[in-house]
Amino acid sequence: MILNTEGVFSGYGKVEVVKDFNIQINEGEIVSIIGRNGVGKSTFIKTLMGLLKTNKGSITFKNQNITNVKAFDRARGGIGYVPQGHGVFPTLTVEENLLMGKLINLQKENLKLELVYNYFPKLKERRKQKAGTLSGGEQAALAIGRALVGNPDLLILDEPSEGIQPSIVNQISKIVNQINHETGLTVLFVEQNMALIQQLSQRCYAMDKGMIKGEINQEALQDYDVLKSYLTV
Amino acid sequence: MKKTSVENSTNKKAILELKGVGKYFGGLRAVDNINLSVKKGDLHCLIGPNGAGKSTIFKMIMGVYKPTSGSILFENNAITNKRTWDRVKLGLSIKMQIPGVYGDLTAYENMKIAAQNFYKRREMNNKIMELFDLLEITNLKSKIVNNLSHGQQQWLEIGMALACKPKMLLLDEPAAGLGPEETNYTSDLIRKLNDKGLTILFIDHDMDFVKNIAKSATVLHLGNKFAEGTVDEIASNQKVIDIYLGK
Amino acid sequence: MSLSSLMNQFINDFSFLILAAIGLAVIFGMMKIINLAHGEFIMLGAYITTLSAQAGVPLIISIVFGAIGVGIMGYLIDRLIICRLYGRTLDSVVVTWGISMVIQQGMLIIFGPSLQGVSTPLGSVSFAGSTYSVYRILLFAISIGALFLLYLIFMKTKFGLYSRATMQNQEIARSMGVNTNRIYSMTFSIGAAFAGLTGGLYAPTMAISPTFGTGFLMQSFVTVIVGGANPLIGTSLSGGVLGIVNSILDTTWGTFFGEIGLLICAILVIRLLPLGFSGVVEKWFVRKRRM
Amino acid sequence: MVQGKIKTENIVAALIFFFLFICPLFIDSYSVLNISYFLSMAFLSLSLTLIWGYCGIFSFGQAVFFGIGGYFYAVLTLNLTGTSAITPLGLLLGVILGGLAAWILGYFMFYGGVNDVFVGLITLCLTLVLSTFMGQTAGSAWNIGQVSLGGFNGINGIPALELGPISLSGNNFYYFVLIILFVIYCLLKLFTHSKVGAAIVAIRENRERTKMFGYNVPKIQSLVFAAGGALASLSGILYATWGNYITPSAFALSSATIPVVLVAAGGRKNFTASIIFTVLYYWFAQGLSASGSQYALVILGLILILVTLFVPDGIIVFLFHLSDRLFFHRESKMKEVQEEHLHEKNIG
Amino acid sequence: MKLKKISFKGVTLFLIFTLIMVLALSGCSGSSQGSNSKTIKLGLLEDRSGDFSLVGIQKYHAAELAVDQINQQGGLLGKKVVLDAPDTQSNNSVYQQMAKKLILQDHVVAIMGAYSSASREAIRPIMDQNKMLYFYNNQYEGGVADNDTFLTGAVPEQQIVPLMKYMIKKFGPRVYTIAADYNFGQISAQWVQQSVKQDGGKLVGQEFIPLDVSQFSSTISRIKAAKPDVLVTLLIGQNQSAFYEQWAKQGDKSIPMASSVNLAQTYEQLRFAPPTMANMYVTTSFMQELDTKYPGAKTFVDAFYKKFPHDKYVGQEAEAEYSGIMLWAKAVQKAKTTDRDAVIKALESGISYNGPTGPVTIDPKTHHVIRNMFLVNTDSKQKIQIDAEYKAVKPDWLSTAKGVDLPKKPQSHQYTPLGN
Repeated sequence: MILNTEGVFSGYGKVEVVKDFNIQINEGEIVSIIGRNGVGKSTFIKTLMGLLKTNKGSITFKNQNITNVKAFDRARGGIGYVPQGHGVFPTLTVEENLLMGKLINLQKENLKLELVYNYFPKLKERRKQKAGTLSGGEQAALAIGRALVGNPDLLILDEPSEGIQPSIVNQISKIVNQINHETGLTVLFVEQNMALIQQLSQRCYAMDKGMIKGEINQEALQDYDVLKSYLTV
Repeated sequence: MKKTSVENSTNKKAILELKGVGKYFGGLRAVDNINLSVKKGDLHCLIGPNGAGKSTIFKMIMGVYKPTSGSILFENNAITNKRTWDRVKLGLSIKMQIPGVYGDLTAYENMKIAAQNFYKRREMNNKIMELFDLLEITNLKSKIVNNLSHGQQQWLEIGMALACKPKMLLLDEPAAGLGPEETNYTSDLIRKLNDKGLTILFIDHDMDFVKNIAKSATVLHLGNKFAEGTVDEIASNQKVIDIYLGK
Repeated sequence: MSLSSLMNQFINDFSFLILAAIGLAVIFGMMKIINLAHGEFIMLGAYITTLSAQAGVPLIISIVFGAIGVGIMGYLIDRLIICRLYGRTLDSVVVTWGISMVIQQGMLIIFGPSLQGVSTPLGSVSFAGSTYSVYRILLFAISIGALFLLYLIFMKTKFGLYSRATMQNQEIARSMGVNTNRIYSMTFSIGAAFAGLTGGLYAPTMAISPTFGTGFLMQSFVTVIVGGANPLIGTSLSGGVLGIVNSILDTTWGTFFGEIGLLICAILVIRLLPLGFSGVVEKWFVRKRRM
Repeated sequence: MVQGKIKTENIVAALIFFFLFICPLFIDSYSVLNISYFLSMAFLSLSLTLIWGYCGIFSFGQAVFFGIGGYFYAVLTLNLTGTSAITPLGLLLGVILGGLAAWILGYFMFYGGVNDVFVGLITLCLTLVLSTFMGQTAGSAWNIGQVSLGGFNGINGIPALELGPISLSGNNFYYFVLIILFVIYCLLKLFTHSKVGAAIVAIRENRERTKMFGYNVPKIQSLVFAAGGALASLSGILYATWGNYITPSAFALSSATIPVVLVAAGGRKNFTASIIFTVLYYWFAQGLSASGSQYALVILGLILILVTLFVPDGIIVFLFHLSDRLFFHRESKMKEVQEEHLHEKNIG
Repeated sequence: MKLKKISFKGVTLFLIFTLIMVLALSGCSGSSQGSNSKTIKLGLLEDRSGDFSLVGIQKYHAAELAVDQINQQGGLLGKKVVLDAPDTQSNNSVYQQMAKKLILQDHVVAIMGAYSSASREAIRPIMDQNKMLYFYNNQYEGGVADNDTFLTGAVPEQQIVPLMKYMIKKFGPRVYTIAADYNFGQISAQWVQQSVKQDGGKLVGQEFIPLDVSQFSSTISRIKAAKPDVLVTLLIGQNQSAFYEQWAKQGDKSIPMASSVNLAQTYEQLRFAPPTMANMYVTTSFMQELDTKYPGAKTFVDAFYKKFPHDKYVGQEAEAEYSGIMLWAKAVQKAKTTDRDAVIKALESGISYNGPTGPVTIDPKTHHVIRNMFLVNTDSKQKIQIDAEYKAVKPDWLSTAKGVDLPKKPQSHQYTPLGN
């Protein structure tokens, strides 16, 4: 098991958004957390990354309790993160954005710049360009590339499909799948885009009102209606 | 652009019209040449995936952003160059996506801020109480807003928008982050308001919620108008389902 | 007025504006902290330089000492005080005001109201009918060099990359493994070191006293305001433009108009281009690339 | 609004005003004079509390209006000495002029979309422009009527206020200032509960949203800024009549910063707190200065640093909340705010 | 947990507050008793912090020395003299507050002090209102005629007039003036203008510089273009001191500089490395370098450094402060009381005392002092040379040109050469 959360509570100020969250992810898995807008998916991801304080419960990553570890040390410990809305640094160039991923996973040999350029040739073409001038799809690719550069043990994606065209969503899901196959990278992503959920996840947690409502396996995932019931109440 | 049945089926006057409206942020094309017309008494919905440009359109209607191109008409008057507060005084009112309530004040004080511009002192209190009753949140009136739940804040903000004597109400994701019961309550509320004759334009991307209440809808995708029609037409449009679910 | 005297005045004004502003610009631009103790940092640089020069250290090394010393002190001040104020721009005004009071009066208590100065090195050269002080020309060169150093630090080093990323979005930078608090401390320290450098450079040219820094304050703030958030583009552009405005007004109508001209310039720029020169340049840059 | 509920504040305010009204009975004439000086400066803090604390406009320029008031009063009354009733008229016109100047500046800024820290920067520059300009008016070219502006030496011998036959000096001046302060304090308290009062709090909390409730935000901001200018101008006039003197140092960077520091350290959203802290500060600073201790400025600086670090909402406001909690068992909002601060710090 | 936090904060606050109270109370109570039967309280307002502390601390120390010496010789009228000396922090508003405090609360018998003209003008009306005897012991731009005020520093007719006469005669008629753009600079420049006219010279340029300007290239080229024989510098403060270094490098060092404030007041010859201040001519009533030639000066300087071994200079204003206090003490002894009217009467009797550089005598008509003046210059190593000595120079411009006679015609006004 690479990631384990036990009874995690968190939120903003007094408002508790995530309640009693338990998930387990094994090495090499691609797991998704699905749910409508505002159910607390991103809050949970931010808690995982250490950007929000865990009010209660514990988070274990690679058999180490990281509940009180600071965000930057979690990244250095091997978590690659693709924030919601991609979160590229707009006035940094594409290459500089990619270099930002260097600190991820300090233990492992890293800086797989060429690898990322292989996956996303567009980024190589535009590597001297400011990231703010890229299209939505290119920004998504850049954000994922940035997390991959550091060779993480766990890749966390927060709504990678947001604001990009279906063709690019497909492309992204292909590439993530490919990396998972080739390197055994563990992936956790939150999403409400059904296509991406179906294409990518091997297993899935459904989330509502800050809590886990159920676990869906790969077969059930292909059932349109089951999925829809979780996404569109 | 496909002619829709809505435009033909009614002969009511348009209350709000967007003509060729576009908005660019630096190089990013958020909204591209949109034409949109909302009729008086309509309950119309803008749907589309995240990043489709819905909120940008709302902000242009309210005058937060100035369109890069095109013009906006409200009751046949061009309002493209009017300041926000003048639009509100003409009868446009909005509930924002992130609740725009004043967290440090009580619910009543929040309502007062909205209402005092439109009602005389004596009427104001009655009106506020009336709105609290309508929203069924009278018991919350002296609570500090930061201590209210997300749903309660959403309803309070709808109440505040209603306190501005609107002819037309814009709602940006009124049901976002609400539980099923709260969502039902919100859809009932919106229908009730529309039945009273208030024109409502709202944003949501929850198809079921939209189907439940809207009479007609416009689908936006990547800043462009993708489809328009009655809700049933939209819901059965395979292309819409595809983009909406990301196929 | 002759072109050569205009040139002479411009060289002085430009270097003075750039050097006065550069440390402040780094701290304001990167951290959004309005450092009212900036003048005192400059003064400390001048003291360290003068004291070590008097102790027999060569002037050029003394100036480096000044920069390093103030840099270290800036780091300590950040760790002790400023780090509790990240994101509280207005509280930082009060606190740095307090810091400036403590430093200024502290120096008066320790070293008394004045210090014997060191002499300005190097002589002068004549060119096109005008005499130029070699040290002043050197200051001009150093001011450009300081901008270049700023460029190297923030554009060519890992630290620079992380700090620019932190400035844009500290949360995401943090989740990329950047210790943002450390970046802030380093940035504050670098800003302070630049202020110390300025103090050291001007120490041989002015009387040394605890109020040494007040003479830089107005010019530094005006330059930063006109320049905008990006310390590199902003400072160099506004140093250039304000230097031209000031030297032209100064040589044609006299020093008073040069002075007032600077301030009027600043007011107009905030009203018309609230993001300063660097804001305009960055926007233009994005647009151009897009096309 | 919420502040109105704080019990300690009201009790303390009542006690303080009561004490101020009776204290000339048992303190010496010098102290009376001195307190009237502190109270004159309190208007400056009130003006900043109004525009910054309540409306969210951060200004470094209150010293500008302070100086405008002082200089206008000086020039007018010195030109027309002997004219009866000129001094109260000068006071009135000076206040109006200060308000007008602020309104023009506000119009220039707020309608142009200048906000937040940029307002602070513009007003800072304006302060510097005026101090540079007034500093060089020593020459005989700079006369207005019979009055020379006097450059750095300023204008001397400014007449004291006269209300008909009563010359306002000593205790008379004290009570005059105190009554105005009391009236304005009450008016401000009422104002914050009024329609516009609610609107300015709304603007402070969320400018964009408030526009969407139909408020002409730049207009309201300009008006509040004008009111702040008028108050600062009043402060300047009272200062000028107190010392019969005004100089360009009224515009200097340090004079511009002091009100900001006082209001921030006392509690910027609270009129009572800013009055109390202003009086305490001046009293304390004067005591240190009189002691001749060379550590005076060091101590003052350290206090400002400590207060800002440990009680970010202002020391007086913090004490109000503390006492509310202790004596009235009232749940304080303060706690949440503080915890959020801690929160932010702990992460990262 | 929450309670703990609060109480910790409470304790911190309590500490801060107690600190404030204790300090403020001790600050106030320490000086709140008036003169009693055993002591005579003398008020002193000098800047011991801020911009003017460079001179303010010298003057404060000179005053302490004077009071010490008076007390060693048995005090005044059998009582000890006590200095009541708040720190005015180079802030005119503090000057006003402290002047009022000294008069109304501490009941001092006389007040000495103030450095800048602005500070003097801030407190002079307060002295007049309260009928307080006031000594302004500082070189200044001249022209103050005030019944309650005695001015023991040098004035333009003692400094600028002989200086310009000397310079024009020695170097030539073309004079260029640069002056700080405020009262002292403006009025002194008027004096230069007038002297140049009287001595048959020609003013080829005059420029006023705002106090925060520190870049002088355009000024220097203007000066060089005008080709003056004499450059008069009336510059003040931190920023303007940068002029000398720029002049030394870019200007024409063969043009002699003349000033009434440099060297003797703010000892640039010691603070600046040579040859920045070389070739400068100054008229002064005192500077510590005079001790090589005048035994009185040596006694004074030695006594000063014995008491304050860490000080760096004893200049013109320190001597003026010392002389002011000595003259007042002598007047008190003569009047046999500290009562204001009697002391003024004694002072107006033309009282005189033997100062460090010779007799210092009150001129009854103008309340200024008659004293010896010295014209000095700096060589290339910034060593001081004494060029000329003027015996008992009278401060008579007010009485001859403006008809001032204070004992007969009481008034309170500052005259300027070109104004009224």
